[in-house]
Amino acid sequence: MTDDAILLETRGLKKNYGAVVALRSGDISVRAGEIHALMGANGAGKSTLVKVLTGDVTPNAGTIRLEGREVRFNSPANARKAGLASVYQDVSLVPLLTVAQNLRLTGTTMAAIRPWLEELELGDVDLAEYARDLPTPTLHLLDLAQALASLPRLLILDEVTATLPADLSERVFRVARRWRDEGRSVVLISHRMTEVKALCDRATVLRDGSTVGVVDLASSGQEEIVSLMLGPAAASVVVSEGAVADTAPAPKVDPSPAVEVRGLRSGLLQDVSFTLRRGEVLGIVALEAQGQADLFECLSGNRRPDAGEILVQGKTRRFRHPHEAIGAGLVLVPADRALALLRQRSVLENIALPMVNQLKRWGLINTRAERKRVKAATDRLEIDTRAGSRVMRLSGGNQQKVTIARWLATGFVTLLCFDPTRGIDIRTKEQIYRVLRELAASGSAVLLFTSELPEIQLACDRALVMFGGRVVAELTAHDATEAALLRAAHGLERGGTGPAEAAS
Amino acid sequence: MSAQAIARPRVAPNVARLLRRNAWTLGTYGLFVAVMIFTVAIHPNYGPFEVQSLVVGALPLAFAAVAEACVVLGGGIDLSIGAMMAVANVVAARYMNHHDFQTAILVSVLVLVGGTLAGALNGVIALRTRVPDIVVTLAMSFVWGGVALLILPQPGGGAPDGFLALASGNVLTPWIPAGIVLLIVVVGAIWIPVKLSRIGLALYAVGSDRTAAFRRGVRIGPTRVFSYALGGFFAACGGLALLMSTGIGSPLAGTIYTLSAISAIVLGGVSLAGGRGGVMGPIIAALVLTMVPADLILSGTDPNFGQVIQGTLIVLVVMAGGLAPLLRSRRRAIVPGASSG
Amino acid sequence: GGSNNTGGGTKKYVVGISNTLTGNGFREEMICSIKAQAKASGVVSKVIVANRNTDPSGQIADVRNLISAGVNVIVMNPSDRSALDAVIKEATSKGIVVVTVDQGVTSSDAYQLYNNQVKYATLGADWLFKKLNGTGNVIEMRGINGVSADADRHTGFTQTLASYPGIKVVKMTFTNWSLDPAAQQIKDILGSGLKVDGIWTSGIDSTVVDGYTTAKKPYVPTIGADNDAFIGDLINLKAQGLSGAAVTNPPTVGGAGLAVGLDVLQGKSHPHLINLDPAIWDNQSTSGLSELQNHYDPKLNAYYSVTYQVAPYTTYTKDDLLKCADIG
Amino acid sequence: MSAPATGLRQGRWVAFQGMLRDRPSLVLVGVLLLLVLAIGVIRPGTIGPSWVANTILFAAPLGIVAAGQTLVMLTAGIDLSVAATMTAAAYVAASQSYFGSARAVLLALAVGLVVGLVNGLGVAVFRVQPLIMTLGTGLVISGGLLVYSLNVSHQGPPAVPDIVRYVGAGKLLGIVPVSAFLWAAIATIVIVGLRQTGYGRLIFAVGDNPIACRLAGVRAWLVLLVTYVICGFLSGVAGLVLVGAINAADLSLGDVYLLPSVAAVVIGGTSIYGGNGGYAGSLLGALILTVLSSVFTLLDAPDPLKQILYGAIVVLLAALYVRTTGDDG
Ligand SMILES: Nc1ncnc2c1ncn2[C@@H]1O[C@H](COP(=O)(O)OP(=O)(O)OP(=O)(O)O)[C@@H](O)[C@H]1O
Ligand SMILES: Nc1ncnc2c1ncn2[C@@H]1O[C@H](COP(=O)(O)OP(=O)(O)OP(=O)(O)O)[C@@H](O)[C@H]1O
Ligand SMILES: [Mg+2]
Ligand SMILES: [Mg+2]
Repeated sequence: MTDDAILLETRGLKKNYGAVVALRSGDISVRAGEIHALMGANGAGKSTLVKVLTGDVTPNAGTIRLEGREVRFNSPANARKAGLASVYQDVSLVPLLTVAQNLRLTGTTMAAIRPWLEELELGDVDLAEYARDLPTPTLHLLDLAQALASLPRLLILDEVTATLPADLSERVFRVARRWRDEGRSVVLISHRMTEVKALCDRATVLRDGSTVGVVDLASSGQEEIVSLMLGPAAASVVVSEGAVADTAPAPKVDPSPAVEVRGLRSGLLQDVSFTLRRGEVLGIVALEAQGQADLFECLSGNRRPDAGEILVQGKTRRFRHPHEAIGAGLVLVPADRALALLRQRSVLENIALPMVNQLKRWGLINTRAERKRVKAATDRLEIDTRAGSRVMRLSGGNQQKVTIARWLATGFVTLLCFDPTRGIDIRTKEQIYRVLRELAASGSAVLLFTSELPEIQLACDRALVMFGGRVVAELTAHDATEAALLRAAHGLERGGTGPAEAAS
Repeated sequence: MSAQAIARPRVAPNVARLLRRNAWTLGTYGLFVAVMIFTVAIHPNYGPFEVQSLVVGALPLAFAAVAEACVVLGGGIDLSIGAMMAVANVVAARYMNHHDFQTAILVSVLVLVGGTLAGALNGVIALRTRVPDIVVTLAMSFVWGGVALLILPQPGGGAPDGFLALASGNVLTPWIPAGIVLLIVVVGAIWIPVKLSRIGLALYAVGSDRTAAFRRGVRIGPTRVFSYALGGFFAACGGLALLMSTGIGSPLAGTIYTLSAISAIVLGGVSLAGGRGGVMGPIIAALVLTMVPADLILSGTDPNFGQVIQGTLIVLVVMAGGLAPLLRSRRRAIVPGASSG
Repeated sequence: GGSNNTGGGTKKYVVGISNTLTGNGFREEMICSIKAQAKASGVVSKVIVANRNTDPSGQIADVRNLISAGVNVIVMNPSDRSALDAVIKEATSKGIVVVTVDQGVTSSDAYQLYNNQVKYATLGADWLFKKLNGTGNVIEMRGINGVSADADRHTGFTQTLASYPGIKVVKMTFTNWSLDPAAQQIKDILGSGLKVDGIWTSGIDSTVVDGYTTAKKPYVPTIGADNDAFIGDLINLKAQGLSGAAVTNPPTVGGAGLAVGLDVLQGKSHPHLINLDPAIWDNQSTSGLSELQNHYDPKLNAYYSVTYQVAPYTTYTKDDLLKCADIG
Repeated sequence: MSAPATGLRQGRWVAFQGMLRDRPSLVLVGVLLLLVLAIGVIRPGTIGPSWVANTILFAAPLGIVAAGQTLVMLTAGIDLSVAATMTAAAYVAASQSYFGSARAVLLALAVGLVVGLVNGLGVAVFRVQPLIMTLGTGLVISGGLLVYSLNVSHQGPPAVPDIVRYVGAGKLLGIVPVSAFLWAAIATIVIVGLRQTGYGRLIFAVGDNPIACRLAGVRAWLVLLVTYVICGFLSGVAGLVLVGAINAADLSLGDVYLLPSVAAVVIGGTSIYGGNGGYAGSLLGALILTVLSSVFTLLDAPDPLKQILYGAIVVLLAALYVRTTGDDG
């Protein structure tokens, strides 16, 4: 296949923002009719490369050749005209316009996009809704459908699947394969090794803004890629998947319940009861919109439940404001970093935000102590703070890490994680699993909702499966195989362990 | 099935959503009706004469508000609207003086073109220098103010009666002041096509989220300049309206309208952050803002408390309008997918 | 129009006032004098005041609303010379008596009590230039650029200047008739070492004097308006070498205006144009000094104009003027 | 906006720029010196210790009110009632002096606090748009002040209390303005407070992303309330300093400070959309505006041209600021 026609080829693409070098020398060469993976740790420069390719930002140096002809796009629109369409990592629909209007902006006709909406099962999305009012996954899919409608020769997907539940990711992959079969090309960015290996032909690996190699995925093993991504030294640290749970230090320092939920009702939440003990990581598994989000809303104190009660260390609590939940030791890491971050402020201020409040410090802040705690947290998660003066300049993954680091620095009793590893590179994921285990070991309790089923066995002691707003199954980490979880999640496990048992 | 789930369960049928989205604007209409009823109540023989007074008084502010709305919707803000009105006003007054109707129309066409260019200039400067819009337009307000004084050092000039009648006359029946017709025709003729065309969409997009708009294929620069140009055009209309109501040109005319225009658009449901609102709300708000002091006169309230009452009214109104979102925003979900509302 | 008799008895007239500049002592005092005169006249049942910061177009609307409110007489400080002619005609055609005060209008339908602003300037300037024996550097501190009152005063000033070739205007500033700009300007000028022999102000006077006091600079001959603090300065700082003169610009012209308006309603006749020439009180001549002393009242606000009455029109008591009392 | 990027730049320039981006106030200082130089050129011999003293003395009220305005604008708000509050505080102080300085000053400050509290409640609790809320209170204050002036004045000779006079216009050793110390104190508290106190951090946070604040357990309404109260209080202080400097109060004394209070802040690099900026900039902004007006007093040119030039210069300076700091607004 080496003599396939080269569709796109770049040489020494460079982009720096002030002092920060986002992309040092991005070289990528995509053949016609292949799915090409773009891999690299958080902050490696993948998204920057995509932005440069599609004219979203202009490079400081380097050349782009499309079918041999040198091209330079001054806007994503022009790139689209030339056959390069991208779905960016951060949603790029105009929030205050309806979906239909967003489509009109790009000159996408209904006729052109209909089939793709069907294909992606967006058939019944209300196109008259404001983009702002739709959930991120939907927006990403709409973005994709719109990109497809322009029938690009090269389709670029920047961590689209990160926000998608498994079954929808599958749709995306199907489209990608179809694209390849039609002789078009796809560039896919994802931190999920499994999907990359399953889907892609070749991978270009970036490290610190430079292309460090191109691998043939069929013939090369995961270790090779990881060591390319992280550099040989770091790679050795990463243990092979599945090991964490076993290697973790024995938990259950103090098996007393941290949080008890009794007959909770709110939104899609029908009637949920369970107990979260100190020293354990409790996984929550569910398809989209089975009430898990509402559960976290209530636990984090952002909403008062319609019925039922929440007991924190034995005492019934009715939270009127997240402030009170945090006071009671319950802290939330949301999936959507946009909601959690102060875009214009520094990494330090973002991480220190809750401390400021928690410590009720209206006097002078002890900046040395603060810096120490923040540094400890950023180091523990290895956050790339080169552009740390403004969080919005961090890479997507690093931003995500900041939302977790915040609570590591502040401290808590119960950590509520709602899909915390979205868009986080393989190495950091391992670290996060590790951190969760260590937290549990040190007596904290962790409630972890994840859309990546393997994470359950990697990080959790038990898992609760929710369906239709109820807990329909409880499994130990050992039995929580993907298959088992999926069956339960689709509500197939009738008469399985009901709420009552789950709670015990 | 999870697709259904992702396409967030529909909260309300479209009618309800329409109401929800335009709640504020509708509120403004309601307020207008309420104030109108009150006015008629305290002044039973409310007639054509009073309607005319209302329109004459509101016309310049209405145009100013529309002008400001165009800029703010595009994500900018223009503190030089009033000063541009003054320039338009003095230019028109100076060159229409002692001329016939045709000349007056010609002059006003030129003035409108000039105003459009002036607005565009504001936009271009903001764009090229990358200085925050508020600073640029604040500075430009001095520039335009100076220009007005250069053209007409003190109040003077004039316009043919036929031209003045465009605002002060009436159409068909004395109940329909020419001014309101003029307002509706001009704003309608310009705004509706814009709103329907792609450029209008682009304007809202840029006001809402520049990065996203850029990725959707909107050309940010031209669009921003366009919104300022539009503002300039309506500011010029305001200047002409001033001439129509007063019959003279004054270098200081209009200066008081910048701030009231901004409060009018906020009352009229335009978000100062850009991208949300329209021009109808601001126009209605302008009418309301004109009726309040009028009612104070008609009801013969103790003048000393006039400002106090006016200020309190404004605040109370917005407070009432703010209560609904207050209740909603409490339920703002922070976990995506959580059913909110 | 038409008079309503809600007041009953002899109190049968409703008075409307239109003013377009708030937070301005001159204007507030003007309104008070109208109220006081209404009370004193005993024939007024109600005073309706349209008082807000606005422009001619806004004032037109206000006057129309006063017409709607059914007033019998309108006293207004016109915000423009010709812009209000139409609405004035509107009012008079409805049988309402319209009196413009302080500034003039081109309309022939209104009765006008006109503070002759040209004369205001010439009187002061002439005194100043004479005091300087026709030679020296003077500063002209004007009001608001683009306002006709200011333009008229400038005209008067330049007219006088023409006949004093030896006088040089080394600086012209616009105080906008507010204190802070004036204070800063005088600070800057004194700091710049500019040689100044005399100052003509359009009314922000004591602030300028104060600038000299704080800068510990020897006073120069200064012209101001009949503002209380300035009058006080002329009297009290004479010993320290302050020479100067106050030119009257009575805000009480408002009260006079109402008096005229009521007379007309009651069938007495008045000329349509009543030109109130200002007087000048200097602190050098004994006559001027005594005038100053007669009018000075240490209890008043710095910029309260001390021309309490406009003879022969106003009949209220000084106390009513100060209290700004409504007809009770 | 991050959409179109800026193109090629040489390394050294980038480094220099990086330095300036971290200390944007350096640029403002440069601008300030530029203007002072201009005065030196227009009228040689003007610049001297006493000139500096006087400039600071007249910049102080603006600087102090700009401090409050900065805090409010950092929370993505704006306070249009500051000018009216200054006037009210000044007028109350002058008219109450007859009953003793202490009472006069306390009442004046109380005015500021009350206004701030009302604004705060409106914005923080009832969620009224700051612009409208403060516009309304502004009207209420001026109206109320008029009523007050008619009823309370003439009780005794109006005079600026000596202490106020001393703070506003007094000079230590005949040269160092007393108000400079007050201003310096306030500046220090505000600058350090913004950087080093939890409350300061929260001001930025609330201005940047209220939802994130809620998520982090911050009660945004409390922060807003406090901020508007502080702004009202500082306006009151500014009013006192002003009336001290002018030595007379009228019903419109502070009005001229409305636009400058906002201008100083935005020129100082604080975003009107909140979350980004600081007081150091506003402080320099206040000085720049004051010196600029001096320049135009001393400059001999027709007033219209002066106005045009004024606008042009402001744009140019701001553009220079943006270029050098490379900070796109
Ligand atoms: N606007 C910006 N200003 C400054 N630095 C930036 C900006 N955008 C990106 N960077 C920096 O460039 C580097 C690469 O960012 P990029 O988003 O390309 O990483 P990425 O490979 O996409 O990471 P992730 O997998 O987390 O999305 C990061 O260190 C980031 O901090
Ligand atoms: N509209 C006007 N027409 C004529 N003269 C005016 C006008 N406005 C102000 N003046 C003159 O300016 C002088 C001072 O200016 P200003 O308008 O501030 O009056 P004031 O008495 O100082 O009021 P305040 O107490 O608010 O300062 C007044 O004494 C008056 O002579
Ligand atoms: Mg990325
Ligand atoms: Mg004054």
